[in-house]
Amino acid sequence: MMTLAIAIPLIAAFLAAIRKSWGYILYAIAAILNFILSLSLIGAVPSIHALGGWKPPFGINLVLDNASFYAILFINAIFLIVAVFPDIIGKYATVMLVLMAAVNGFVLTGDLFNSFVFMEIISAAAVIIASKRENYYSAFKYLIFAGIAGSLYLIAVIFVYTQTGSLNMAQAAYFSFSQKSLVAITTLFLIGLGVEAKLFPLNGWVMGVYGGNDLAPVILSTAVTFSAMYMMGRLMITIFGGGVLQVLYVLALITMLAGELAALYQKNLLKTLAYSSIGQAGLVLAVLSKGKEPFTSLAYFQLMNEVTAKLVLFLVAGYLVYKYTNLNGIFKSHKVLGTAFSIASFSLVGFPLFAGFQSKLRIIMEAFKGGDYLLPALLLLATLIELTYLIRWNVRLWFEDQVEEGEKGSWRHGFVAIALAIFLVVIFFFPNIYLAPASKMADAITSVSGYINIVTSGLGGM
Amino acid sequence: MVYWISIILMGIGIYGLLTQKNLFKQLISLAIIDTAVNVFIIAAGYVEGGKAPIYTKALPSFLKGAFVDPLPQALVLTAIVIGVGVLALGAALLVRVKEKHKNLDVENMKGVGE
Amino acid sequence: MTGVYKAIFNLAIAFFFVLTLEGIGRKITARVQRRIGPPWYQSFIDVFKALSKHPFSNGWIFDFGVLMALGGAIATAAIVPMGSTFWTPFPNTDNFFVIMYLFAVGALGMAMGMVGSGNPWASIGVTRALTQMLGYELPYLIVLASMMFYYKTASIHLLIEKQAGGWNLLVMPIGAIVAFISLLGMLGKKPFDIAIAPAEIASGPMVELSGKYLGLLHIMHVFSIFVEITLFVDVFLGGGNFWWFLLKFLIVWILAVLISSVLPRFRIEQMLKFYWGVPLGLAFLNAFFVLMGWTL
Amino acid sequence: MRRLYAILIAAGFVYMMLSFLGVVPGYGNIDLCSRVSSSFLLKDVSEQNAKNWLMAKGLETKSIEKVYGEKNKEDGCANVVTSIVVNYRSFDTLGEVTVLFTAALGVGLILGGTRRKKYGLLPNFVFRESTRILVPLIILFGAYIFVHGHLTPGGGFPGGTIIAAAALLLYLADEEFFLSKVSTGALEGSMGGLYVIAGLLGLAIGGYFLYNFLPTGRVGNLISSGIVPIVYTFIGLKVGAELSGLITDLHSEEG
Amino acid sequence: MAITLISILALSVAVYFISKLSWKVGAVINALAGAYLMIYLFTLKVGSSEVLGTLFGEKLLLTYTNASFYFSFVSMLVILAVMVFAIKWLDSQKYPSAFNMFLLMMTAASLGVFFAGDLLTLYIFWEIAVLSSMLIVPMGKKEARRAAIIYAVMSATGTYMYLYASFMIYSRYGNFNLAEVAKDLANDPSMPFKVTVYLLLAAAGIAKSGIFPLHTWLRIAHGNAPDAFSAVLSGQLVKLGSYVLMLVTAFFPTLKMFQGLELYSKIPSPNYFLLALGATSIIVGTLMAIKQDDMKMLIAFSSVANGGYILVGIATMDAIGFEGGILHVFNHALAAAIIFMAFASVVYRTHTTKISEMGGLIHKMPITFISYLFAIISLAGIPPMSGFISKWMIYQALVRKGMFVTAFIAFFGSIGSFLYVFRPLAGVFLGQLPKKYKDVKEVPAIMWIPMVTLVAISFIMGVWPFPILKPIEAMRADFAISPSVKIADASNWLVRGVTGSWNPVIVFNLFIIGFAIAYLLYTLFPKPKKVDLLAPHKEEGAPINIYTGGEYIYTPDLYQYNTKMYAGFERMYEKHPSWEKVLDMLCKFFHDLGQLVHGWFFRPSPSAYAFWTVMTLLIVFWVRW
Repeated sequence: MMTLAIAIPLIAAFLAAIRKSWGYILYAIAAILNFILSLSLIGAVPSIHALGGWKPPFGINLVLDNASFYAILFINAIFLIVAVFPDIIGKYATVMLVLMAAVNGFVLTGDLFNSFVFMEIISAAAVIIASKRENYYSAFKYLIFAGIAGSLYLIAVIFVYTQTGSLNMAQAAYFSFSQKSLVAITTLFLIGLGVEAKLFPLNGWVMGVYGGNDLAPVILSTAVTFSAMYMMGRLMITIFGGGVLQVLYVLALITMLAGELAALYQKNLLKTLAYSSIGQAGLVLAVLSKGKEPFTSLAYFQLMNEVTAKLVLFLVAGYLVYKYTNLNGIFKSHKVLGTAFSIASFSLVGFPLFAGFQSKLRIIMEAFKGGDYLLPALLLLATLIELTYLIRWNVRLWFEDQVEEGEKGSWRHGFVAIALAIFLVVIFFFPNIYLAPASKMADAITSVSGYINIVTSGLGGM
Repeated sequence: MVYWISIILMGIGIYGLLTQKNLFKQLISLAIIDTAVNVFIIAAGYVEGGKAPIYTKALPSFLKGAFVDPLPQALVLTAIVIGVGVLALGAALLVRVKEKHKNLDVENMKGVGE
Repeated sequence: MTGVYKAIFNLAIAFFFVLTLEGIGRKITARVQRRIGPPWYQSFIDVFKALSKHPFSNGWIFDFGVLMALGGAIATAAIVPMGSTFWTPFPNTDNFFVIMYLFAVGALGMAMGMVGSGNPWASIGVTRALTQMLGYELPYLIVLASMMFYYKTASIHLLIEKQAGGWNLLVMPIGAIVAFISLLGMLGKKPFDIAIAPAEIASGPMVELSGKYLGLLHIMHVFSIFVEITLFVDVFLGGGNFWWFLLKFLIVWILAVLISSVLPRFRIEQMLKFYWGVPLGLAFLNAFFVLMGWTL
Repeated sequence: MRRLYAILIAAGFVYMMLSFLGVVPGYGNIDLCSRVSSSFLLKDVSEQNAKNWLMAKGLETKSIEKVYGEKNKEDGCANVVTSIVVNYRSFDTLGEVTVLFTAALGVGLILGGTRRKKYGLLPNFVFRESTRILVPLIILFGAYIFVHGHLTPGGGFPGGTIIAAAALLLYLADEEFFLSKVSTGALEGSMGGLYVIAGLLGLAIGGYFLYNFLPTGRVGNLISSGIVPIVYTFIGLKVGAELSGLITDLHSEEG
Repeated sequence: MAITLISILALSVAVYFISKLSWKVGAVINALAGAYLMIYLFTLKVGSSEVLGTLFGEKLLLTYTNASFYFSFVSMLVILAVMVFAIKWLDSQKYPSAFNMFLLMMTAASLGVFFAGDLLTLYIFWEIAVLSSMLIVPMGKKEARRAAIIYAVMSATGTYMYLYASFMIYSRYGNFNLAEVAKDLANDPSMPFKVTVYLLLAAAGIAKSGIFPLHTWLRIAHGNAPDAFSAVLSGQLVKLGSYVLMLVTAFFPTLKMFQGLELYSKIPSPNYFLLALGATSIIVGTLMAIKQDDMKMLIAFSSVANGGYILVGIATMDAIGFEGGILHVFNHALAAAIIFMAFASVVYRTHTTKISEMGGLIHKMPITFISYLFAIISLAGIPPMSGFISKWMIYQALVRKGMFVTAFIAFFGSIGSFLYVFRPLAGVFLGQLPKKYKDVKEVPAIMWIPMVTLVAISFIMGVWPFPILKPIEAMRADFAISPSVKIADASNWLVRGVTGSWNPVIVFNLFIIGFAIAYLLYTLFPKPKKVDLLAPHKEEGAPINIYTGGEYIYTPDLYQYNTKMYAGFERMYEKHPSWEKVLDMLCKFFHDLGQLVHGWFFRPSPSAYAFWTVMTLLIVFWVRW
């Protein structure tokens, strides 16, 4: 059943290749079907699907445990939300379909080489999406980055193959690598995944791609980042047992600060938000790289909060940046968009009454309990810098005297943005909406034996 | 031995990426790195004195050291096609970049702000 | 009720005694400048002549200011004890800070009234007076604070009793000197009469006063002189019974007049630099000694 | 100065990779039995006990096993690489096909044009005439390659590229030649769709996506190993159509 | 308590939509809500506590102590006055509905802060207060945008230090509750932990009440915020900072905590550090206030100075000093509120805040002038008004402790306040009335009634201070400050200090008698002839344009003396080191750091990216191999 999550968008993509005009309708149908399918999968959570009938270590298998279930649920929800905006998608519907299939595949697959293939599809599709609105040069830079990362990832997969004898993740998880090989493999995987997860020195492309057009940030910074973080957790914690977590921790902290500082310097709204998403990714990675139980669930909780807030921010920013040249006081004629934007930015900063508060304070509390005095200090410093530029933008968008005449806003953007914003406020009052799935995800990722049992018990059927 | 070749090829690819000013040359050095990796994959699957893993009338049955490891070859097939795909995309983008920024040299490309 | 009688007696003494002293002061400056000078009762003549004339008034704030000034001065003069506990009208409320700041009400009232008159000379005079207050007030308060720390009390009549053993002048000589210098500032006599400065700003705040207002302000001036010198006498010279008090009052006044008739006028910055230089340094020195307990 | 740094860094990278090599077993002396591909070669994947294989414990190794000419083995392809590519790990190939599909789609979106770009250089006479003779042969050879994918080396991808080479030849030979994007798109889309539908059929019939539901026949025959040849033809045509579409885009300019 | 707070927060959102229809109705609802809250304060029983909810498994506690009653009463007084004031004032504003909403939200949040029983609830309500006030500030003048950002960042620095400290406490003792934390801190062995926690918690107070290192936002925020809101900002919001400072120095047993660290006259060194900061902010506030030409910035700096007084009062660790500090909260809140409301009405009419452009408004706006006069008497600490009592108490504490340097600074502050308080009085209200303000009318009744009521309250408290001293005495008993001597002796009208006592009623009566005698003398002698500053004499028939001093003036505006009033004094500290420049340099540093990071790591050329990828690979390899 879970393969349908990949098959449906693929068929839709091929059909769309036949008739270009059907593109958007097919995308909408595929998104709805996929979302319903992922909802219906809740029954079959701990199960695997051996493709082509071949048992896991030989054939490729899809693993559906708590982690991947909630991941695809969240990702398909994002695709569904993006489906509401035909004007943003335009003629990129087929590419979006392929991206949806690839992201679902990337999350579900239990095979290392297969994850490499899906990662390549994601980066190819992302390059095309990034090239929207003549953003070719940044798309090309992203292609170069993804190319290098892909080859390093492939070398790492081959290293694993030569060691374990098969490409299966469960086998790699069970296999006890020698110290030297573990170092080699995890370093290469870290760099391979680092580009997609916007790790510090590898995130040069983010400014160009996210800042370049209005579709790329909405889909890339939310769905693709989520899958990259999921995969980082899966690889670094479940399979290779935290070989490189300390290094990841240091790099993630630098990412957090660098992202925030660079955002402070930016003049363009989209570019500022792009850098702030680097900062946020740095925070999530830093907390994820702790590896232990309370932190991983908090990392995913923060990731979910951040992705929802980012979705709203990029929707509003993408819509406005390409409608007006001078943005001063533009929220006066787009009140609904403005309120949604402000609520999302306050949630990012972590003011009470908004979702970010719940996750950031829990992170600080757990960090203190774990005896780590550095992370809260850097987190608060980063939040302070983030507060500066977000408040600067909010004040500029709300209170500066309007330069351009504001036309009537599109109801779609307004409705979705304000719905998500209210959802953020609801999460503040009932954090378990996000916290329960996050902790289930974290359990599934941190328990290596659980993962292996799912794969081995799944064999029972054959 | 073949490992050495692939690694040196990778080194050349990286050197190319680092020094080349022209974008197309960078794309080519990326392709070099891809081929280097493919060579590496094939080398990982080589069995001393093994033949191509195809059953024919002359080689009907499985012998201990007869065949080379078929799995890396399957993987390399996919890796090559991925390399082609990425290369095609890169080329297309560069056509557009040349159009928009008038030349492909990194230093003096017009219209590339901060 | 005896407090109110004492208060009225205070005011009477303040009025008559200080006016005669002012006359004597004029006589002394004249003698210093080798001329005869007006008769000793000249000040009385000035006051009564001024009060009888028809004045001009510049709106209700001008009148209110003058009244508030005089009211404040009268209130302060009424509280201040004259030399001994017997002559303290309200024993349990003659705290030093209360007197100092009640005095400020008068000053503020006068300032407000004079600026209300709209004449720029008056405003310049008032700002100078306020800056001057900043100058002389601080060393004075430091000395007084250290004295309060030493004697553990701020009410004037208790201070007088505590000085039975030895005058404060001898117990804290440095403090006394500083207090005397700031007394000169307070009196607004010659070296520090920057605010009134007849040559430069046409007698400063007084420029708009004519007739009755001039008289009233003169009376206010008299009361404030009485308050300032009584404070100095009570706190530093031990007060003593009524006649002793008047004698000491006279001596301090003559000393001040002699100094003022000789020295030229300070400029504003000079005055501030002067006050915040030596007197403030001495005041802190005195506070240090008191803290160390090395008083004589 | 930049070059010196670049050389230094490249040398550092090479040194690092070499030190990583210590991890990989020596060139050539690989013990196939410790690897999954031994059972691919022996085509006895279903018999293997997957659980203890996962635990890397029991590796039953057979010394000699006659494969060629055997009737309905687990997987009928003589060419073991093709059996891995299309049967055992066909999901990879599905991913692979999507990559190429995205690349072609991307180039179409980026360079999409409706008119042929004229370079104005007339190919010489010999070239023009010989292409008219060669093109059918090339296409035939391409078709042969992907039809015999499961017997001879090469398969859908090389076959498709050969067909695309034919298309390129036509482009070079004749200024006016212009493949309409609609046709290549339709072919490409339908072939891809058929491939996925074959997978879904496998899911419907065999319970597993991309399950080989047709009989595998005798190893070595043309009609053997179930849906593998069919899938390879789909892939061959799809890749041919895609790459020619790609070439068309590269030769096209705005309308 | 919890239900009221949450319902008021909800009401604030509702008010936004109501005032969308008509902002007048919204403003009236605000005022009613304010009144309800004021009455609600008195109905609450001291000592009752409620659970607001649970967060991360910790109960959020709301306790109602004497301190919360006193601080909430003071805040509600100011906010209620401003809300009534705003009913008419809002018609001159661009964003009336947002103003109403955020004002009510801020009220609820600040009450929440005062009711908070544990560190976390305090943080939550504190952040809501910061958030809502931050969104009102930019509604003012052009410069207000930058002001809002600076305000947000500075209070955020303070708040995040507070958060860091509260989580340090939580990870060490396991709970946030203020009472238990106080006990645990008292007998906690490690001194460095206690000192860091103490200073970090105090940082929030320092940032909010504008004490020295973090005071620059006060000038810009007050100077440019919408006028009525700067009354709330300096009257009420600054008191949040003082509340936290009081919590940290008085509620936590600092004497027991810092046993060995007695620095000078039994004041532990961290407290002395805070006291020193308070003293510096008095000096900075006074000196800068004297220089200002914009009247609102002038009073903003006076808030810095008075914030310094409050901190000095609290940090002297002395019963009378503590009471002085807390009473000064009340006095400064009222005085600042009245002054800002007076300025708001002046700006409402003349649309400018520069002193040099105004003058002679007393003839046109007498009531505003009277309320301003009484407010500055209280602010400068002159006897008949309540300002004097609190300053007198602080002096008593300083004298008892023999801290002469701080005493000097306090005296300098109070005399300096005569100067800067007098500057707007002379510049704005007295002197010549410029032509363009000829037709300026008095502010409508709804605007001067709150001013006059506040003046009345402050005046009564000045003469009969015992009703306001009662809750402060109760609060002092709660915290058991060291020498528990009886200060407010209501029976025989005495305010007892260290160095003797004084009787406010007698002082007031004396002043009245003095005034009466003066008036008697005034009436005895011949009636004066009214001479208007400029207008010719109508009664005399022939137009004699007699100007005072008999001069005939052609251009009266030139004779208004309100620019560079204390030039002599200002020249003395011309080249003073400005702390704002230091903070601007700090921002510039972060800005350049961002530029460096952007320039270095996100450079547009792909070879840079390849360089960085390989470099990370090599570094990770070198570290791990």
